[in-house]
Amino acid sequence: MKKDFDKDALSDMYKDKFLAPENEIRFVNAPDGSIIEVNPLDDYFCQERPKELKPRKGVVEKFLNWARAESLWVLGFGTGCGSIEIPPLSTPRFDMYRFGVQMRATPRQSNVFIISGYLSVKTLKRAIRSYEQMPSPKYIIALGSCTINGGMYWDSYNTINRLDHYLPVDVYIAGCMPRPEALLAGFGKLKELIKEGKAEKANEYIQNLDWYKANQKKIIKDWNMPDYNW
Amino acid sequence: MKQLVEIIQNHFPINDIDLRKKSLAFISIHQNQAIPLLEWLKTTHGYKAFVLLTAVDWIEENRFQLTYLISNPDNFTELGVRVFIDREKAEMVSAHHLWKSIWVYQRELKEMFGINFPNSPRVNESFILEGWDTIPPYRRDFDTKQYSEETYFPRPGRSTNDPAKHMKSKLYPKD
Amino acid sequence: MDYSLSRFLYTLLGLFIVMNWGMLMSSTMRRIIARVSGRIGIPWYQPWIDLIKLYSLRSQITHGTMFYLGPVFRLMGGVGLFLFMPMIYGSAYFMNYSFSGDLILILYFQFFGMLGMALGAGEGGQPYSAIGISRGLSQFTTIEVPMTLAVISLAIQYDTLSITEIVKAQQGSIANWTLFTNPFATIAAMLSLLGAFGHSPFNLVKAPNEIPIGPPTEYHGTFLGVLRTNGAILHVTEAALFMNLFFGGATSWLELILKTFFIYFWSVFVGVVFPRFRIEQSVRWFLKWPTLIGIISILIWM
Amino acid sequence: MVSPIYIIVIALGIAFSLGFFGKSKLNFAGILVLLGLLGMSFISGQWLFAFLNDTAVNTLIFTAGFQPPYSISLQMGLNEAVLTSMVNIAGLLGFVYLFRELSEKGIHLLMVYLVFVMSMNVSLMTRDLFNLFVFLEIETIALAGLILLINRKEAFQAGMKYLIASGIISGFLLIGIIMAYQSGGSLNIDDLIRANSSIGKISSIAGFLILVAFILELKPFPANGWGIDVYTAAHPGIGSLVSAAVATTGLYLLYKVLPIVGPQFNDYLVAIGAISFIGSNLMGTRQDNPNRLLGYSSVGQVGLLTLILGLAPSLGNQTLPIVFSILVSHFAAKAGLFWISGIIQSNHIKDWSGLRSSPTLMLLFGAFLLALLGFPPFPSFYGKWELLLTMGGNQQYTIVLIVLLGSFIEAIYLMKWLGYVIKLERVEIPRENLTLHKQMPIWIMGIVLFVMGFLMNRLNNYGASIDYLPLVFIFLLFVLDFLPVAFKNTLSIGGLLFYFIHLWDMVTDDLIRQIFLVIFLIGGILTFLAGYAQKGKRPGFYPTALLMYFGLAGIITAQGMFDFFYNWELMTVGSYFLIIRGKRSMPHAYSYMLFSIGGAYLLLAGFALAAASGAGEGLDALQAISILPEWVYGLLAVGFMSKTASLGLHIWLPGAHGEAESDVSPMVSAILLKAGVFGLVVLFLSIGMYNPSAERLLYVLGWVGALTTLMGNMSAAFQEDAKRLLAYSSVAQLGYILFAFTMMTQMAWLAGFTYTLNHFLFKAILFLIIGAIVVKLGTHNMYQMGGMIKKMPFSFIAVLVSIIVIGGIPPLSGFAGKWLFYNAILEKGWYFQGALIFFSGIVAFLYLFKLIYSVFLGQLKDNHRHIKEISAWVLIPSYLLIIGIMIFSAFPKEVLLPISEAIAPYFGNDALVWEGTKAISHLGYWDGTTIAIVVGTAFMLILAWLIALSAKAQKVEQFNIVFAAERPFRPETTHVSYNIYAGFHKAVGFLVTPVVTSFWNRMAEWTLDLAGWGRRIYSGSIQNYTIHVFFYIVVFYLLSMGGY
Amino acid sequence: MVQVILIIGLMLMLLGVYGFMQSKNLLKIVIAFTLFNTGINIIMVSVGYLADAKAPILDKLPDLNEIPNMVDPVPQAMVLTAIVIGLGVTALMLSYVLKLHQEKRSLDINNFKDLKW
Repeated sequence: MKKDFDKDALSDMYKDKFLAPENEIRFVNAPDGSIIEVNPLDDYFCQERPKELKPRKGVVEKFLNWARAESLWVLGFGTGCGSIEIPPLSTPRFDMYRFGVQMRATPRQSNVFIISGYLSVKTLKRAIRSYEQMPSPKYIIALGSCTINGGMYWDSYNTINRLDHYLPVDVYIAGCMPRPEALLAGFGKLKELIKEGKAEKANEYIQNLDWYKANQKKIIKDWNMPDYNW
Repeated sequence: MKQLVEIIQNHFPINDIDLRKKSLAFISIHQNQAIPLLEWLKTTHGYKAFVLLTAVDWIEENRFQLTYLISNPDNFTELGVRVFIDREKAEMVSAHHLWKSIWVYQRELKEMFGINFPNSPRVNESFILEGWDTIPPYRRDFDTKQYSEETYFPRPGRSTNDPAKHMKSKLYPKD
Repeated sequence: MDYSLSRFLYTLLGLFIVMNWGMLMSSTMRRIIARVSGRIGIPWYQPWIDLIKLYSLRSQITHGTMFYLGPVFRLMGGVGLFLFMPMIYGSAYFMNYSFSGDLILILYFQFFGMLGMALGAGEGGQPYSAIGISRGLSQFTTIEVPMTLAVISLAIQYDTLSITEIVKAQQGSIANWTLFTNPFATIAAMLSLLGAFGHSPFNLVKAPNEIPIGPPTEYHGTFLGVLRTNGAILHVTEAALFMNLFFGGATSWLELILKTFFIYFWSVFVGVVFPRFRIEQSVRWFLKWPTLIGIISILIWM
Repeated sequence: MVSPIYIIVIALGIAFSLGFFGKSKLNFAGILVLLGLLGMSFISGQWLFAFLNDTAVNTLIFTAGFQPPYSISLQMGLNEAVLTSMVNIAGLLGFVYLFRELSEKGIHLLMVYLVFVMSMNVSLMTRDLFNLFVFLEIETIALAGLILLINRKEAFQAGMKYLIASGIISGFLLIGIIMAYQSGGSLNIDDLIRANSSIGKISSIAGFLILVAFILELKPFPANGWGIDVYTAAHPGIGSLVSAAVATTGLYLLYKVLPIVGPQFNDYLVAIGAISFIGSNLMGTRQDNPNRLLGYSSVGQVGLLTLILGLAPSLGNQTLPIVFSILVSHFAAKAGLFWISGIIQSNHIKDWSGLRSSPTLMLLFGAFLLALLGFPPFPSFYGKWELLLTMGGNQQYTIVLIVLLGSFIEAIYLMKWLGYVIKLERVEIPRENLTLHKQMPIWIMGIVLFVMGFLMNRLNNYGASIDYLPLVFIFLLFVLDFLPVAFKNTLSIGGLLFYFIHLWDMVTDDLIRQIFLVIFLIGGILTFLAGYAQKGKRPGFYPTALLMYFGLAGIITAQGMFDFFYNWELMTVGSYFLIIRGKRSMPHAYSYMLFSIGGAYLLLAGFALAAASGAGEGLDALQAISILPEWVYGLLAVGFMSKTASLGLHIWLPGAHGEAESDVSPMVSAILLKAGVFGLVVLFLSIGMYNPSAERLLYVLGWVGALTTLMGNMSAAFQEDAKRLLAYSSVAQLGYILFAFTMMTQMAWLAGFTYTLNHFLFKAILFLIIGAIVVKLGTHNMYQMGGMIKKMPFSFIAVLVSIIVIGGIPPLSGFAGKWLFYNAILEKGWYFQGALIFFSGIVAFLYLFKLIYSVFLGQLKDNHRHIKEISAWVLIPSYLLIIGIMIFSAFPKEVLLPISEAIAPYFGNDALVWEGTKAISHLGYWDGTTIAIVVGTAFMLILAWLIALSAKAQKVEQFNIVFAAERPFRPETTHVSYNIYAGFHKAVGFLVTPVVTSFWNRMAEWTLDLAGWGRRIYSGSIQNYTIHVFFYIVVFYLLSMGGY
Repeated sequence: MVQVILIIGLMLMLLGVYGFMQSKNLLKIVIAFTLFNTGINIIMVSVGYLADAKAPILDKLPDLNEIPNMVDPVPQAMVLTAIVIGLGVTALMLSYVLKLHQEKRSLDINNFKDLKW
């Protein structure tokens, strides 16, 4: 399911109008007296393009999907006002641990990213980075109407309207704000999707990486990072 | 408050005196006199605490209004000093030598209104917006709706209602 | 020097039991913690599921060779500790390879895994890893002080450093346990155990929510799976060490399971009650009361 | 045989005939004087030669055809022959040196010069007291004339002071002489002696006055302001004569008249000498004018000689050889130093760094300073050794203390000076002064010094045990210093290898010595291998390094205390020159040298005390100490501990090792420190297992070792400088070793040897590699490094192996040490020390992690992105050492079993029982081989499993880290390394407050303050100085004669 | 008589000592030194002096009996030498004083303390 996108947008991809001084090519004195060139973006970041990682076949994948569904590790990153709905999940009243949902502090160990509410352009950049750092398979739950169509911030100069133009979303939870129960229901839905093998948005993201990147770069003018954050 | 304003009047040419209540008053002063006035208030009348600096875009009058809100912690009074500056040449003297913390406000105003404060620390760095490259968003000639529609892929089919009208039509469909 | 296949297989079996018991124990403990705070908690099989998921992640990154080797060292630390620890007293099958070294070997083999983990995390280049490791090492220096004193006290008491011999001396009746014959050493060691298991108040090393999770911040997927496997083995083995030294050892798997459970429970119990120490606080704490008790335990036997 | 009377004849004849030369023929006059001096030297030399060949006898020459007492008689005996030769040679060389200056001034000064030399000759030879006085006056007047050689107001003032003071002194001498004549009836010294000894006829006041006059002529501290000023202000060429020739003469005169006054003044002479020796050297510590400093040193040396003269009754017929050995060192060294001073022409010792432009002068300068301090192979070494051993044997411990204290104070300023010359920024010396005739006298004096050292060695009974082969080889390398590094390196390795094979035969039946020989020489070869990575010529490196290695080898093969100490000193000198090569090493090398000298003096004191027990001078005599055994053992132990840098004596080590050159650090750390260990081993083996007199000492040393370990490890954990971290680590490891050896059981000694071997292996690796990395990265600070694992994988593996060994993690050999150690501790019952050691063992992990993480892991820095692996020449020795570690780890039995058998005679053989590869102690068991197999297998299995699971992992770069959704911007700010143990420091940092450092700093401050306060007596006023002289006489009189 | 001479010599000597300890003038110090020397010379002469004895001048072979009646010639010879030497020293001192005076135009010894410590 490849998405169409404007090929011309690609030409803008490598423009970085707001290149930070730290990312500019610099010349430093090596200990042996020679002067060496350092290009931070090339030298300090992996510039590899990610590859699509196909699921396994048959019952093995089904079993693994079951395990993945029962072990959802959520990245502790609250992007908007909806993040206030996440902490109650670990209270006795909701107790998400029952469902195999646990919070993790680092994207490297998380599978689920809850985009909790509106995303300003500035936060979107961080969200993209965190998402890309998560190991595949990974899932996004979009919480609240802001992520669907901008919600009450639909005409804001600094808040995105449609999350799915920037990151692939598995489950939307509508409402402003949805209550924790709705979030739990969302997790239930995500589990279903995973078990059915339909939650392959991570691969979709990689298939349409250029489209996503063009969209992302259209609004994130201060890019200052490699195209894909490993 | 009244006495204070009178005293100020004796020393500085102020106008538009607006006494709100016992502990709050607003005065206006010319751009050139503002910083000396603030300094004078700070050193001689105990207005040591800086509360905020904000701006209003009077696009019709083609000017920005800056309001320095300062406070006297000894008698709990606050004084707003208003300054009007030209919109075309939006520039104001920085006051960071009086209050260190004011540089944050000045940086924000620079970003949001494009009002320049020469020599203020880090005034040219981006503050909330990263990589903003059009006119400052708080200027009233910036059309945020249009910008959002052009930029953020509005979802087709979304309809927006004025809450008051919408509720009225729902609750009292007959009217 | 028994290098026979049967010993190897029995050791593998023991390892398998210990690993699974470790997982079950950790989920049980987490359920207990949940009950304390009024929740239901994770299903008892959650650790296995997590493990399967971790091993089945599709994408992985590595920061370099040492990053790769870190978990190997770490697991080797846990497995090695198991290999050199006599698990079931009197059993011909589950003495593992304890004939190749005594208590000192066990004490020093703990560092094997720690060092590997520290190096692996270090190569990740993640600042929080380094902070976590520096905290862990600082704290570990003093955790071991009361433990050492207790071990010395035991060595004086039993005039041996062989764990099997120590267990042997405690057989017969409960009154023969070190717990009763040498209570001060036991107290010192049990206080040291609080630090060794890294539960609150001594969990500044991983300090969840502060420095994301300390040393393994960059670890994920298979690497994290290896680390978790090791955690399961290590917790049981360390508890078994304390069991052997102070609580009469175990003559059957059931006894081992019960005793290790309660030993581990002790650290969880304290952890639920107390908030987290800062690093200098925990260093000072270990050098104060537990050390004093340890010194007393030696003075008694001198 | 030419009669010595012709010395006078030649001198006076030429002096008078000079009057015939006008200004135009000055050069010819000069040559005539030169010929005259040559003739004088020839006459005395000829006598000396005859005496040495036993072809001459003591001859009295009578003048004027009468016998004494009616005429003046000159005596020419061995003493006179030697001394006149010295004086004439000094005069001759001094004239060569001053040829231009003297000639320019005209014939008068030439005359004066001749008369000056002649007067010294006569006063040495004459046996008539009044004649002595006359020629002393002539000498004074001539010297006062020679001071005018330079036209400066200081010189005039100094000359005036000198004239007045010596006028007063000669006044007293005159009264003394006339009184002696009145009571003794003769002016002939022999008659007077006879009169005094037979009937005690010489009135005591006469004797006193004569004695005090001759003492004052020697410029004793503190009544010597006038003398010091002469040294300061006169031309250095004159200064050298005053210091070398006049002092020599004065001493002999004192010796000559001593019998007249009888033996009752000997104790006072000792006291005067001691005050002079210590006081004057103390004043020297604050001095920065080279001439004045040399003046103080001269007074000090003369004080020492006076002291020895006063000790004559107890020294017996050793007196003169001892005096001569020290005197000739002083003579040659001072003359040489003053002449060098004349070339440099500066008022500050910091300006002497220009000497480096002339390697020969530099070598001689170093030799002169070391000769003054009594280092081998110079003559004074033998003198001091003999003196101290005899004194110790006679139980005159105060003398031992005084001599060592004074020598140490002298070392304070002389070594500071040496450091300045070697390291300070070069101040160019006037090229026009570097003429042949200025340098040649210095060379000759240098040769004299070396030759006399050789002769002294051959003349005394130690000669046989000293191996001159290495010194010749070192000299050869010094001559070949212009060659490129690769050649010299190969030559050095060959030399070491040859010497190793050569010495191996000597130690075949002694495993302990074999071990240390391997560490010293094979270790030396390995560290030399790294030398191939060096570029350029490395001037001076190879001779000094070899000096150290040969010294180390000599320590091992030494049989007696003498050759042990001899080689110990050689090693100290060599290592000093090695350490000071580092860029910022000057203060550290200085403190190293002071601690080493202090330690060496303690050893000397220990040996001296050991001599009191009368068990001979072999090293095995230490086993039979009956008098003050605890002191002997304590002094020796502390002396050795100054080399092993135990707590309290460690402050030199971090700087010295940390700032040394990259391949010097492993030499001094992995190898040199073992010298102290070897000393301790020898000492403890002598003490024996059950020695009640050393029990308390060993207990204390055990605690010192344990505390050293803790301190070293803690300090290492808080270091930011990689090499300093390793240096502190060495301190700690040596603490372990000391602790192990003090336990005195077989198990503990096994642990000690294991630690010694391990420390040699891993510290050499670490210092080699870290040193090379430091050079490569251009920084010492670990927080400026990082990420090197990607650039230097081989180095990383080597360092990793080393730190596993240090940490004692199984299965590598470090654990063998730990296991033996704790078994030993538990057996010995030193539980709390053991707990402390265990604690510090874990603290070690802090610095180990910091080292490997900060350097190799973490973030690679901008400027290191193109760094390559370090030189293969560094990696080769490192990997050879790693092979050693691996063999030791896998087959511990093959190493431990022979050692335990070797030490079994001393401690019994019940520590370990071996069952196959399994070692069983009383307490536990350990099977290194099995552990290695088990761990290796399991490790491989796990690795295979992980590789099978995650082979496809994407390799990422250093900034691809989770960073709280942000990204790092600079590697510098992302690399967490600086002060990472801040929390730990907050909790227990008080343990590493530099108490010891501030203690020694305080001591140094106080010493300098004392010197600064004391030297206020030199107010510069003539009157004050005369008052000093009077006061000196009065106090001396009251003390000696007044019955007080 | 001998004692008187001895005492005079001693007095002179002490006077000299006092002189160069007290005086600040270089010339006076030199004079004091000469006094000191003279005193010593007188003492020396007095040592060899015998009352009512002959001068030790031999113009013929001496009668053995006369020898005890002769004044001891040795001290006198010594005094002669000492005087010569003293003269030399004094002369040298004076030349030094001259040099010093040329240098600083002063004879006060407190001006000549350039060398110290």
